[in-house]
Amino acid sequence: MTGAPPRDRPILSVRDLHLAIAGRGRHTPILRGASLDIAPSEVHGLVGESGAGKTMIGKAVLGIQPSPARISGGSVLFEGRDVTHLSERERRALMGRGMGLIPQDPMTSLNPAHRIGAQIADVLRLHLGMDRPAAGARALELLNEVHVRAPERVLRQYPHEISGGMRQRVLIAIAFACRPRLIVADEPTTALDVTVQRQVLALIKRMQAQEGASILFVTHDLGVVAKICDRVTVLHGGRVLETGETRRIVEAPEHDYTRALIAATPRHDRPGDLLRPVPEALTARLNAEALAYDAAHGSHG
Amino acid sequence: MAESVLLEAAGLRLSLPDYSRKPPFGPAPPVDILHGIDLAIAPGDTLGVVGESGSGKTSLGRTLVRLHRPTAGRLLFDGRDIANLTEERLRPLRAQFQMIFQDPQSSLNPRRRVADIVAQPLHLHGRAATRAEARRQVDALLERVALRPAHGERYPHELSGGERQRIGIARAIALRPRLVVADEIVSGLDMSSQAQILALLRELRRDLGLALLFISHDLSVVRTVCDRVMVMLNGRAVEQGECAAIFASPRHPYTRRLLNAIPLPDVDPGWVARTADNQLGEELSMNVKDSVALVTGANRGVGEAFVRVLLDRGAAKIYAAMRSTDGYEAPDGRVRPLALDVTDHGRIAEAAAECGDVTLLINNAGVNRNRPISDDDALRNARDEMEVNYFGTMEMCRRFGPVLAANGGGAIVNMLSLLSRVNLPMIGTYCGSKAAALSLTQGVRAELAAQGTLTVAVMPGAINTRMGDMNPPPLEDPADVANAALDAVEAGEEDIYPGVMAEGVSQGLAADAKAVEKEFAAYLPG
Amino acid sequence: MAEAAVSGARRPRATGATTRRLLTNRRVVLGGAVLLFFALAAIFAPLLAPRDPVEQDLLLQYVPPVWSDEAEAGYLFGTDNLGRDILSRLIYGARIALFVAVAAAAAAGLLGTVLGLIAGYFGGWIDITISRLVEIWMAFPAVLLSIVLVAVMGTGLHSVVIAIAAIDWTRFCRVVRAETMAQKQQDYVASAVTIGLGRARILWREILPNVVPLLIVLFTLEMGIAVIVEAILSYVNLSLASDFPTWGGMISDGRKYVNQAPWLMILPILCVIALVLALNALGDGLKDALDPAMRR
Amino acid sequence: MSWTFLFRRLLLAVPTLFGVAVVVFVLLRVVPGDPIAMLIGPGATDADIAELRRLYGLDESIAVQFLYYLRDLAAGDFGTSISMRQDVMELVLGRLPVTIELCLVAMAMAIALGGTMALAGAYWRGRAGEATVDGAAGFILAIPDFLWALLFILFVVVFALDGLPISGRIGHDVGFRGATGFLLIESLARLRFDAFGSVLLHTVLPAAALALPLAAIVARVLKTSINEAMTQDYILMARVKGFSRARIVCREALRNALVPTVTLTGVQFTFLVGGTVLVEKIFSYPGIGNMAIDAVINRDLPLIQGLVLTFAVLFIAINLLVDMSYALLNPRMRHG
Repeated sequence: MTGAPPRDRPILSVRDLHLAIAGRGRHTPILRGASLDIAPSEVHGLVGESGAGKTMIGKAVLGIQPSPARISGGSVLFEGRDVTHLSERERRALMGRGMGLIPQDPMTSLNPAHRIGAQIADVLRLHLGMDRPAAGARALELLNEVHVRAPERVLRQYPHEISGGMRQRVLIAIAFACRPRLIVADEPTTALDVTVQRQVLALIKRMQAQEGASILFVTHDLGVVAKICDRVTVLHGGRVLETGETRRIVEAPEHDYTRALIAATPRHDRPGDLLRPVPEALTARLNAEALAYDAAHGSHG
Repeated sequence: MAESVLLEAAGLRLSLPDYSRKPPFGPAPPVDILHGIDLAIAPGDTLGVVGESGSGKTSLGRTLVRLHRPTAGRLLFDGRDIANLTEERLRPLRAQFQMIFQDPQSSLNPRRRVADIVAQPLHLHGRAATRAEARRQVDALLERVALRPAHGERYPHELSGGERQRIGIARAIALRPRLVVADEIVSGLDMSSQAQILALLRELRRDLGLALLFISHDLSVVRTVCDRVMVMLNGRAVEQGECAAIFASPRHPYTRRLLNAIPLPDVDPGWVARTADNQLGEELSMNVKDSVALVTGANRGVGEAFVRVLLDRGAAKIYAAMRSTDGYEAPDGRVRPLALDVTDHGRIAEAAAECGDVTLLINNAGVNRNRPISDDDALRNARDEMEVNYFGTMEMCRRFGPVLAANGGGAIVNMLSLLSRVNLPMIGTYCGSKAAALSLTQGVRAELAAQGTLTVAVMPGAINTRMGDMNPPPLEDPADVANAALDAVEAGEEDIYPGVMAEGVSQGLAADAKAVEKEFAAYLPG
Repeated sequence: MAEAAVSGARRPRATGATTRRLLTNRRVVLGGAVLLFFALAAIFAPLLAPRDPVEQDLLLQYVPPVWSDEAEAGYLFGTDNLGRDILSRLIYGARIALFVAVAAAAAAGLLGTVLGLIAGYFGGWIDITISRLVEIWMAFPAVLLSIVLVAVMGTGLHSVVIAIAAIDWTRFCRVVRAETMAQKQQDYVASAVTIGLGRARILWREILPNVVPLLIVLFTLEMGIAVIVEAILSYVNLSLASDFPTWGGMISDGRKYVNQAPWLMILPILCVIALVLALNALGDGLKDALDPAMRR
Repeated sequence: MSWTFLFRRLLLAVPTLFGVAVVVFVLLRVVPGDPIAMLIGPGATDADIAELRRLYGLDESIAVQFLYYLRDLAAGDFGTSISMRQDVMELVLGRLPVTIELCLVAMAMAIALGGTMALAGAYWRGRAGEATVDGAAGFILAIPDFLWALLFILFVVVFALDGLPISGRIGHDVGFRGATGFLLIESLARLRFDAFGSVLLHTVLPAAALALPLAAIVARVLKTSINEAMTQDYILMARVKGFSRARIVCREALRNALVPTVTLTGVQFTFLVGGTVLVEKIFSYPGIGNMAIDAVINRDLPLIQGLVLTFAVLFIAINLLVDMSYALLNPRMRHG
C-alpha cells in the first residue's frame, strides 16, 4: 500500500476485511482482505467498477450488509472499536451520533408513507432525546442548512411531492442531523442529473466542513472523486489496488488498473483522445490474482 | 451540413396522453413532450442529443424511428415524409432505420436465444433464404460486435450488461440500416464496458458508413462520439451545431450550466467551493407550459410579443394587463384582458386579489420620455419614468410576491434594458430609472428566492418597436427577446442579455467596463 | 406438462435449467406427486376399484372403515347408507373431479387468456369494454351464480364445466391483461416494432411466450378452484344424478348421517382437501420455480 | 381523500349496476329458453302455464319484457316470491341484516387472525416462525369455507361439544325479539347480554368458516407485502437511523405494505360475502345466503333475481369501500 499515512489516528480503520456471500453450498468472495484508513475530517473516496465490492465495504462499516453476506475475517475499527461483532442493540446505539448514511437513490430512500418532517425528526428524537416540538424546530433548521426552499412547506409534504434533488437534500439533512463523526455516502449523486449533482456535491462538502465529519465516499466516477475527495482507495475484485492522496492517484497513478480507468473516462475537453478500454489482459490478470488470493487464503472461506 | 440529407425533422411535435390525469369517462388529456424540433442528419453524420431527465430526448429518438407518431411537423426519411405513414406502409422502410435501446435487459426478449434475436430481422426482411445462411450471417454479426458464435446459443439473462448491449447493436445493424438511433446505450454500463461499446460504435460507423443519432445525458460521451450536438431542455432544442463550436463557446445559458456542472477527472479542490451560494439551493426554474402568466403593457411592442410567445409555448392562461382594455382584441381564448395601470397602486393590490392563480409575472410596462437630462422638463420626465419603470415594477413585485408564493414559487421576469448597465447620452433619465429597476430586481431576487421564486432580469439592446427608435442599432425582434426571456425562466437563468448586441456589450462590461462606458458616452444618435 | 410448455424442445439449455429448478422445488415435487396419485386413480379407476361404485348392498350398510373394530373384510373404507363401497366411490369420484378440473380450467383459461391478451395489448376502447365486462362479472357472487347457472342449464357434467368457465374466465382475464400490459412496456416489444414485426405476430410470438409461465400457474390454481366448485355443486345436488359417485355428493350424503357414520363425510372431505392442497402447492411452487427464468 | 374521487367512484358504479341488471335479465329470461319450464311443477295444465306467462309478462316480446324489468327495478319492485308469497324486497330486507352482521364478524376475525399471522411471519423472517405461518396459511387456504363449515360440524358432533350450537342464530330459550335484524348490535344496545351471548355463540362457527380462507389470504399477501417493503431502501435508511426491528416492521414497513394488501385482498372480501350462500345453508343461519339456496331449489325466479341483485349491490359497495380505504392509506392519492 502506498501514499502518505493519515494525519491523525484514524476514525475508521478497515483491516484486512474478508466478506463472502454464502448459501446453498456456494461461497462467493466479495471482499478479499480490503484495508483502508480514514482520518478525522477526511473525505475518503472509494472507487471501483460494479462488483468491486465498494458498496459492500460501506454497508459492512454500517453493519447493514445483506443477510447472506458474512464477514469471514478482518475487522472494522470505528474510533478504535471493532464494530463487526456488535450486537444489533450496540450497532443501533452507534448510529445517528456515530455514523450516518447518504444513500444512492433518493427516490426510494425516503419512506413514502411518512411526511418529510417526521422522517427528519424521528432520528433527532431517538438519538438526541428531543421532544416533538424541539425536533420539529431542529428539522426546520436542518432543511434551511441544506438550502431547501420554503422549508416549512416541505416539512409537511410527502416524499412523492418533492423533486429528486430536494429528496437528496432531505437525506443529507437526515445524515447530518445528529452530528455523526462518520458518514458513508454511497454513490450519492449517481441517480441525479448533472446540474443537480454539482449542487448536491457542494452541499455535502459544505456540511462536512461545517460539522467536521469524515466521509467514506463510494463512487464509480473519477471526476467526482477528483473534485471532492482528499484521499482515494481504488478497489477491484474486493482487493485494494492502491491508496493515496487524490492528486497523486489522479495525476500519477501507480497501478495499471487505475491508469486504465482514467484512460477509459471520456472527457469533453479532450475530444482528440481516443478512449482506451481497460485492456482485457489486465482484467484477466486481476481476476487471476483474485483467484490466486482465494486459493492462498482458503481458511477464510 | 452535407448537401444530401438522410433524416430531416421540421417542427416536430409530440403529445402523449397523460394517464395520471385521465377523467373517469373520456380520453386522457394530452401532455406536450416535444415542442417543434428541427434537425437534419446527413448520411454518415453523427448527431448527439443531450439533455437531463424530462428533456424529451428519449421521446425524440422514439419519434424519429416512428415508435411514436408525431402530433405535428414533418419527418422526412430520404426525402419521404414518414410522419403519418401507417405501420403497414412503414414496415418495408424500417430496415433502413434501426434503434438500440437503453436497457438491453428489457429490449431483448428473455425467452429467445441470442441467435434467434439477431436472426429475426434477417428472416423477416428476407435477407436470409435458409436457416444455415441466417446462422452464417448471425455468426458474422456476432463477430462484428466482438462476440463469439457460442454466444448465440445463450439466453439474454446469461450475458453480462456489456455483452447484452452488443447483442442490441448486432440486431440493429443486421439489416445494414442507413441510420441508427442509439438511446443512452452506455448509461447502465461500467466505465470499461462503456469505453468498449463507444469504441465499437466508432468502428462500425467508420466501416458501415452509418448515420448515428446518439442520445445521452453525458456531454463527455457525446463529445467523443459525435460531430454535431443538440442540447434539449423541456422538449425544445435550445442549441444545435458543430460540437467543436458549441463545446468551445456555448451560447445558451443552459448549455453553459450543463458544461460547468460536469466534474472532469482533474484535481480541483476549489471546484466545489465555486458553486456559488445562491446555487446551493434547488435550482429555481419553471415550465412555461401550463403556467398562468400576467404581462403588463400587453397591448403593444414586447408585451404583445410575450402574449403571442406564451400562447405558442402552451401557457394555460395569460392576463394581458394594459392601461385601458378598450379596443383590445384577445388573440386567443386563453388571454384575459385586464385593465391595470401600474402607477395606480390601489389597482395593483386589487389585481393581485383578482388574479390569485398567477405563476409567472412579466413586468414589461415601461416608459421612455426620450429626452436628455438637460431638457427643461427633465425633472417631470424622470418622475414619470421612475413612476412606471421603478415604482410600478416594485409595487407589482410586492403585491404579486405572496400570490407567487402561494402557487409554489413561480417566476418574475423584469424587462429591463442594456441601459440598466450603462448610460446613453440624450436619454439619461430613462437610463437612470432602468438602472434603479435593475438594482430593485436584485433585491427582489434575494428576498423572494427563499419562497422559491425565480427573478429574471432581461436586458436586451434595442428592440424593433416604436419605443426603441432612439437606441443604437441593430434592432432585435420582440418575439426573439420574449422567447429568450422564457428560455431563461425554464433554464433558471437570472440575468440575460438577449441578442448579439446585448451579449457583446455585457461581455465588454465584464472585461473592461470603463471602455464600454466611454464608447457609449461618445455615441450620439444620428 | 410444465417444462414442455415453458421452453419447448428447441431449447435444450434452458429446459435443463428449468427442469432442475422444478425438480428441486419441494412444493412442486410434493404437489405433483399427489396430483399424479389422483390422476392415476382416475385413469385406472375400472382396474383399481374393488367394486362397482353404484352397486348397493342393503345388508352391508354403514360398515366402518378398516381401522375400526367392526370393519368388514374387503371394504377398506367401509360402506355408506346404501351399502355402497366407499373406496370405489372415492376412486370414481376422482375421475369426475379431475375431468371437471381440467376441462373447466382449460375452458376458462382459453376464454380469459384470449380476452386478457387482446385487452392488454390493444388498449383503448377494446380494453375499456373488456375491463368493464370483467367488472360486471366480478359483481356477482361466484358460488350463487354457478348454482343458478347449473339450475338453469340442467344438471350434467357439461353444465358444470360451462358454469365454472363462464364465471372464472375473469381470473385469467385480469391477470393476463395486467401481465400483457407490463410486457408491452418492455423494450423488446418496441424493438420488434422497429424491425417491422406485425402486431398479431408481436402478440403471439413475442408477448405470449412471456405470459405462458403465469398461465401455467393460473391453470393449476384454477384446477383447484374447479374441484371445489364441482364439490359445491354436487353438494347441493346440482352436479350429477345423486347415485353417481361425486365427492360433493358423498359429502352431502354423509352430512345426513353424520351422527351414525362420521366417516361417510370425513373421507370425501379429505380427498377434496388433499387434491386442492396438492394443486395449490404445485401452483405456488411453479410460480417460484418459473419466475427467475422469466425475469432474470 | 377528495370528494371528487368519491363522486367519481360512485359514478363508475352506475354502469356496472346496469350491466349487472342486463346480465341477470339475460341469464334468467333469455338463456333457459322457456323460463316457465323452471317455474312449473309437475302436473301443471296448459291453462296454468298461460296464466303464469301473463302474470310474469312473458307473453310480451323480449325488448318489452326488458323495459318492464328495468322499470320495476328502478321502482325497487322485485316482484313477489313464488314460494313465500311475499314481496321480494321485504323478504330480502328482512334477512339482509343477518348476513351483514355475520359478514362483519367474519371480516373482523379474518383481519385480526390474518394480520397477526402476517406480522409474526414478517418478524421472524427466514426462520421457523415464517415457515410455520406459510404452512398454516397454505393449508387453511386449500380448504374452502363450506368445507370448513362441514369440518366444524363434524368436530362438534364427533366430540359432542354441545355448548357450540351448529344451527340457527339465537337460542330458542332466550326469548329475544329484535325490532331490527341487527341482533348483535340491538341486544347490546338494550343491555340484553344473554341474548348477545347467544347470538355471538351461534355466529362463531359460521363466521369462522367464512373467515379462515380470507385470513389466510390476508396473512399471505400482507406478509409478502411487508417482506417486499422490508427490502426497500427506506428500510435500510431506518436501520441506519438505528430503529429496532419491531419498530421498523410496524412503523416503516406495515404502512406501505397495507396499500398493496388492500388492493390485492379487496376482491376477496366479496368472496367472503359470496361464501354465505353455502355456509348459512349448512348452519341453517337465517340470512340471505340460506334464502338463496332455497330459492334456487324452489325455482323461485323473482326471489333468485332479487337476491342476485342484492349480492351484486353488496359487492359493488364493498369494492367502493375498498377503493376508499386504498385512497385513505396511500399518501399519493390523498394529496395527488
